[in-house]
Amino acid sequence: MIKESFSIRGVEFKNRVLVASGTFGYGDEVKDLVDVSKLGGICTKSLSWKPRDGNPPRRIVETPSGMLNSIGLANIGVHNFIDEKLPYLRQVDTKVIVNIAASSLQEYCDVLRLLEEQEGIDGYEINVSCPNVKEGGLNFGTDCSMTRRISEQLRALTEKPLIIKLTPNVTHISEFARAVEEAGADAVSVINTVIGMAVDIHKKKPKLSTVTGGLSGPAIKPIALAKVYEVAQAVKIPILGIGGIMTAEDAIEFLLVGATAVQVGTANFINPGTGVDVAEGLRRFAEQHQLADVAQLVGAMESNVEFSILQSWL
Amino acid sequence: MIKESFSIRGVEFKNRVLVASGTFGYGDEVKDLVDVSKLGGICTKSLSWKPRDGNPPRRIVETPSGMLNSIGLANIGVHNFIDEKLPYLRQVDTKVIVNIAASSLQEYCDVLRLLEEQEGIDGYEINVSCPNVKEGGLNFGTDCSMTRRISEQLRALTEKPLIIKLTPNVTHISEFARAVEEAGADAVSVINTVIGMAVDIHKKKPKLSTVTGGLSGPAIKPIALAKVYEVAQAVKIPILGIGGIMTAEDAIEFLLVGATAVQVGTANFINPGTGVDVAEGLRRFAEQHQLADVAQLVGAMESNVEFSILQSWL
Amino acid sequence: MIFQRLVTVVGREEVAEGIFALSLESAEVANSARPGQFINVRFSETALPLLRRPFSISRVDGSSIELLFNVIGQGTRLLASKRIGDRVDVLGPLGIPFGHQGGFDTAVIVAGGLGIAPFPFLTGLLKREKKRIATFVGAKTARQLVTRRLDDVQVATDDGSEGFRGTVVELLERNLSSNPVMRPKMFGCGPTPMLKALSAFAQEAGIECELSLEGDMACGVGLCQGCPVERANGRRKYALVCVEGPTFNCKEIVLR
Amino acid sequence: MIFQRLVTVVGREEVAEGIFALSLESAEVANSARPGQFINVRFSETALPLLRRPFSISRVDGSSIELLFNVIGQGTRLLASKRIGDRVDVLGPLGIPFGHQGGFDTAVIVAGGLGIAPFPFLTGLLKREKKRIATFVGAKTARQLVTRRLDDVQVATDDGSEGFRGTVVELLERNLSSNPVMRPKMFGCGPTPMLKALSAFAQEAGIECELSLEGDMACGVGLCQGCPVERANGRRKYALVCVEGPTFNCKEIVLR
Ligand SMILES: Cc1cc2nc3c(=O)[nH]c(=O)nc-3n(C[C@H](O)[C@H](O)[C@H](O)COP(=O)(O)OP(=O)(O)OC[C@H]3O[C@@H](n4cnc5c(N)ncnc54)[C@H](O)[C@@H]3O)c2cc1C
Ligand SMILES: Cc1cc2nc3c(=O)[nH]c(=O)nc-3n(C[C@H](O)[C@H](O)[C@H](O)COP(=O)(O)OP(=O)(O)OC[C@H]3O[C@@H](n4cnc5c(N)ncnc54)[C@H](O)[C@@H]3O)c2cc1C
Ligand SMILES: Cc1cc2nc3c(=O)[nH]c(=O)nc-3n(C[C@H](O)[C@H](O)[C@H](O)COP(=O)(O)O)c2cc1C
Ligand SMILES: Cc1cc2nc3c(=O)[nH]c(=O)nc-3n(C[C@H](O)[C@H](O)[C@H](O)COP(=O)(O)O)c2cc1C
Ligand code: FES
Ligand code: FES
Repeated sequence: MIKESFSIRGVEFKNRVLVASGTFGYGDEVKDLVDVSKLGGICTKSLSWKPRDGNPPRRIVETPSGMLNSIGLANIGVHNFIDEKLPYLRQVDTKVIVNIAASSLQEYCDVLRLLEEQEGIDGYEINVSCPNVKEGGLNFGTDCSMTRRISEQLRALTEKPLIIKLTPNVTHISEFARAVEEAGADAVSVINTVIGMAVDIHKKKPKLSTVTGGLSGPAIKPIALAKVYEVAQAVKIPILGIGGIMTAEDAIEFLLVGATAVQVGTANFINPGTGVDVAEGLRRFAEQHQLADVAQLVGAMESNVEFSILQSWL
Repeated sequence: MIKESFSIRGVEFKNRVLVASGTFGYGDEVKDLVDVSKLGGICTKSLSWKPRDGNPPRRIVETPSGMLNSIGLANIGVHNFIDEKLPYLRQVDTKVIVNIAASSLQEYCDVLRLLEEQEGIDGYEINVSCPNVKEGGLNFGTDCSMTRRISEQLRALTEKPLIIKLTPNVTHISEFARAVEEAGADAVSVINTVIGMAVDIHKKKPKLSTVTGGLSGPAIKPIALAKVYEVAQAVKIPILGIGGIMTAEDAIEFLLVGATAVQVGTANFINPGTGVDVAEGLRRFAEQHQLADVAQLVGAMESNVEFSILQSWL
Repeated sequence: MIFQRLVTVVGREEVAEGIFALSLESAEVANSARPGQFINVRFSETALPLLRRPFSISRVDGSSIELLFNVIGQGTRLLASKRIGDRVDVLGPLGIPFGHQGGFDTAVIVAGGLGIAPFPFLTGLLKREKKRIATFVGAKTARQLVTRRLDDVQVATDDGSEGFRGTVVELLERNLSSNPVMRPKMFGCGPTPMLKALSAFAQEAGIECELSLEGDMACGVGLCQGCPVERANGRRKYALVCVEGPTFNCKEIVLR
Repeated sequence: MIFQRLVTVVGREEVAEGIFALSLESAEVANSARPGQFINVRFSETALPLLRRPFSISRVDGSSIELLFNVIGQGTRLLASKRIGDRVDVLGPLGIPFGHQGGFDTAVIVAGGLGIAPFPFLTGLLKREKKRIATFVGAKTARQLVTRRLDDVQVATDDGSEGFRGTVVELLERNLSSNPVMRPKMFGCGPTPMLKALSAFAQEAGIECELSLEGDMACGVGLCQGCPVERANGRRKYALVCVEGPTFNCKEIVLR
């Protein structure tokens, strides 16, 4: 028997493959198609205090080996989530990580406090790629001290696993990871989407209603791997690797550079069962390589190169 | 007759399509295949004071719709360039922009000073994605004040067009563009490659000898467009848009978001004549849309969205 | 029940300039499909194109379903290159079917361009239910006109190369004003400007009207929130085309 | 002269398990090609695969050239799916050919796996120049063994399923020690470990030896600096395989 599970703050995930926030709804949309009990966990769509309509169309653009989205965090709000979705999620046989988004520090705290009163939530993932309304819409996630404060305040409110989801759109993501670790977070998710855009040359307009959006999918896998590698050199807390994972081989790349587990995002839109397939593929790879524990892959990449070479002489 | 040309600091480029540094050698490698006189200009491979061997193999990895490179700025050095390559470049009927890379402020200045004594150079493009040896290899291009200093000092040394090539691997590229503009540079090139990596899961090693490398090609086009757009909101100096351009349609996207001209990079490896084809395609598009001047496309994207939405609610 | 299956191409025909009919063998999808539903198709194992592409189920024939599509971009170009025996990955049937039952005697079908796609399937069902049918089809030009497997068709082309010269909604208005029909219900599918015109006409004339929308989709199953259409009223601003549509009562939505 | 041409596939054959021979019609490339040179091929109009893939010119037959390749990844899988009449975009001929003239009587050809690719072309030329030829071919197993259009072949397989059980260089050493040849020159192509062994043997035995290298390339024409191989001496540390190779005197380079 190969050990596939891992734990964050005492919560045991049955395997190292979760589905990423915003790419698997609230877990009930595809229950006919996917046996979610074969997933390590589900990260819900980001939830805010009030329901959010999201951005006007067009919200989705395909790009070479990737896609741009500008959903605008359309979500049903935490109250509807508790009433309509949590009862289903309570009875699924996988871990449920509720992802939280907000436009103020207060809102992050309010949402988490309300969720703390509920049964059936295994942990929180905090989406900091959100506009800080008080600061004129500046993104929380690109401000290291704000990211630290969010982590500290939420840490004080919960004993459950607290995972901070980092944005790649910063110069040194490792600084953010370190701040979050110092603030007491249990893990980091790396990465959220990369800022990008596309233009309709005939209409002379941006393709997305909001001009720019978030790039995801295989196109960003090399970027995500480099960010996970950078973070892995900087912190000791577990890393959930995310970005362009379509296959078990992709997931193994993330484990090798230092991710404890992975999340599958965009691939769910193509095949909602990707997460299950990746978990299965990971197990088979471990089997073939006679590993007792998938953990043996984590950080197992050999490299005798100084980290300082990272950004040099491109 | 459609006007295709544009000028930077009085130097007139015959059209808006150049070939990007490091993707067209020193201009003489493919003279049998490409009529370089149909290009707006050639940016040479980055030159340093001494020849550089570059990084050990493996230097190239293909990724989904992109490629990673870790050339390590292999180049023949500025002296050999002057002796062996400049005589050829002097007689080509297109503008020659010499790209400079260095590992100290002093080296940038030395290289440029030596080039100033030569005939046949139309301008300089400064690659700041280089490790600052004095600062333990920290990248010049991710340090805004260093980028400003390089620009200021080189500005003082030349009356020729001075173009600073920005790296996308920073939180706010517009800050760098503003600094460069204030320092007196004539234009910015946006973008250099995006940091990325790939792992060989069988050997459990990075595919590139230097672990990470630079991602280029169609995969990064959405990122490059967003960076050019961000810079275009921040500065008045011309922008040379770069990143994943394969076709005239791609180039038009860059012009619409605010690039004055474009550079074709990775596409040259697939078809060395891409730049010529793109220039031709631009002319045809202008013809079909009855534009008197290709300039009418520059910044012509309509958008009634606040820039502040850029990084929000991904 | 939604199926995800690797299915075989069993028929392929170029029915008009750049317009193809493709038959796919899948008893499961064929048996559970209803007119107005769609499938989301993947036809490359690589990341290009990355996402599935949605297509209406144009017809069910025994255990196979037929798609009708035109070549627009890289995805449909690849789909058009499929040969009999090739396999594609199908997710479906998806979405809410047309409401084909209840209080109407005459179905007035209005299609623009490839908007005809869902109607052969609907026509078959309506005939079995003994409804009267009047069909109006618009196209840019005669060469791109497809009317196969539709009933009682009147045609409009932009260039007048066949039938009425003008838009299909103009043709419809003229016809209905000169030949009013008994207890009509309209079913529309086509480009957004056409659907807007049809919706305005239907609401003015007080005729019930269902529209089938096409828009950008990523998942097709409600996972991505990528396919909003503005709702005319209610608490929520948007509905999702993939799970709350693609068919909507024209009064429920606002087209822009 | 380097040509960039859209050429037609005029022949295709699976010559061993997963190994294909593909003939491409191009009089220009065929006429100017020399043994040891390669072409850089693009076979998709999309960005997948993005880069060209290099292949040795395995043979010239009138106005066509033949490639011999095995399916490794997405690029070669796509190439293997090409049919007669399909077109691919070819850049070539590229690189420095084998030095086939001068001071040797017997050409000793040593190939591992698909390293045989350049040798049918070389063999043809050597025969015309009346050189003697001895060929040693190694493969993992008999099923992956290709010896077509080679002369006087001796075989080694890793699993002993045909010929000598062991590596091709071991086979070569045994043979040359028992049957020394007159004024030999060796020509090697294959995986790096084999080339290393061959180079060591050649230098020890004092036999002249040219190697043809395979490595990752982007452009194939000297634009990208992506294909370095370490030089044994001289001021510069690396040579570029695409323009200074792919053939090298084994003493000039260091394999790792
Ligand atoms: C529910 C539903 C049912 C559909 N049924 C059919 C059908 O039965 N037959 C059919 O031919 N098509 C149908 N479509 C549209 C079809 O999905 C698109 O034509 C297809 O996705 C184009 O893919 P592509 O890769 O060829 O083009 P892409 O490369 O994705 O796009 C090429 C260009 O066309 C634009 N474009 C893409 N899709 C559309 C669109 N729907 N309308 C306008 N412009 C667009 C893109 O923005 C881009 O500029 C349906 C769409 C939906 C949502
Ligand atoms: C000058 C030259 C001549 C060549 N001639 C031939 C030839 O005649 N016949 C032939 O079959 N091949 C030849 N090759 C090798 C051929 O180019 C590769 O097999 C091909 O590029 C693989 O492409 P792919 O897309 O199928 O694999 P990819 O998807 O690019 O690669 C699949 C996996 O194989 C690895 N890989 C890729 N190329 C090689 C390689 N060369 N060696 C070891 N691992 C590799 C990759 O790292 C990756 O892990 C030649 C190479 C060079 C440089
Ligand atoms: C359509 C879409 C919606 C997303 N919504 C959210 C979200 O609500 N909250 C969040 O933290 N991340 C969100 N993400 C980011 C993903 O969870 C993931 O970090 C990113 O897409 C990169 O992974 P991928 O390449 O596997 O998709 C979304 C991504 C996509 C494509
Ligand atoms: C192999 C390779 C080598 C490069 N070398 C240089 C260089 O020497 N100096 C430089 O400023 N940029 C260099 N670049 C960056 C390109 O000029 C360009 O900015 C980048 O590749 C993005 O454009 P693209 O996607 O069109 O390739 C190099 C890029 C590649 C792919
Ligand atoms: S297409 Fe994904 S929610 Fe509708
Ligand atoms: S492959 Fe580009 S320089 Fe050799």
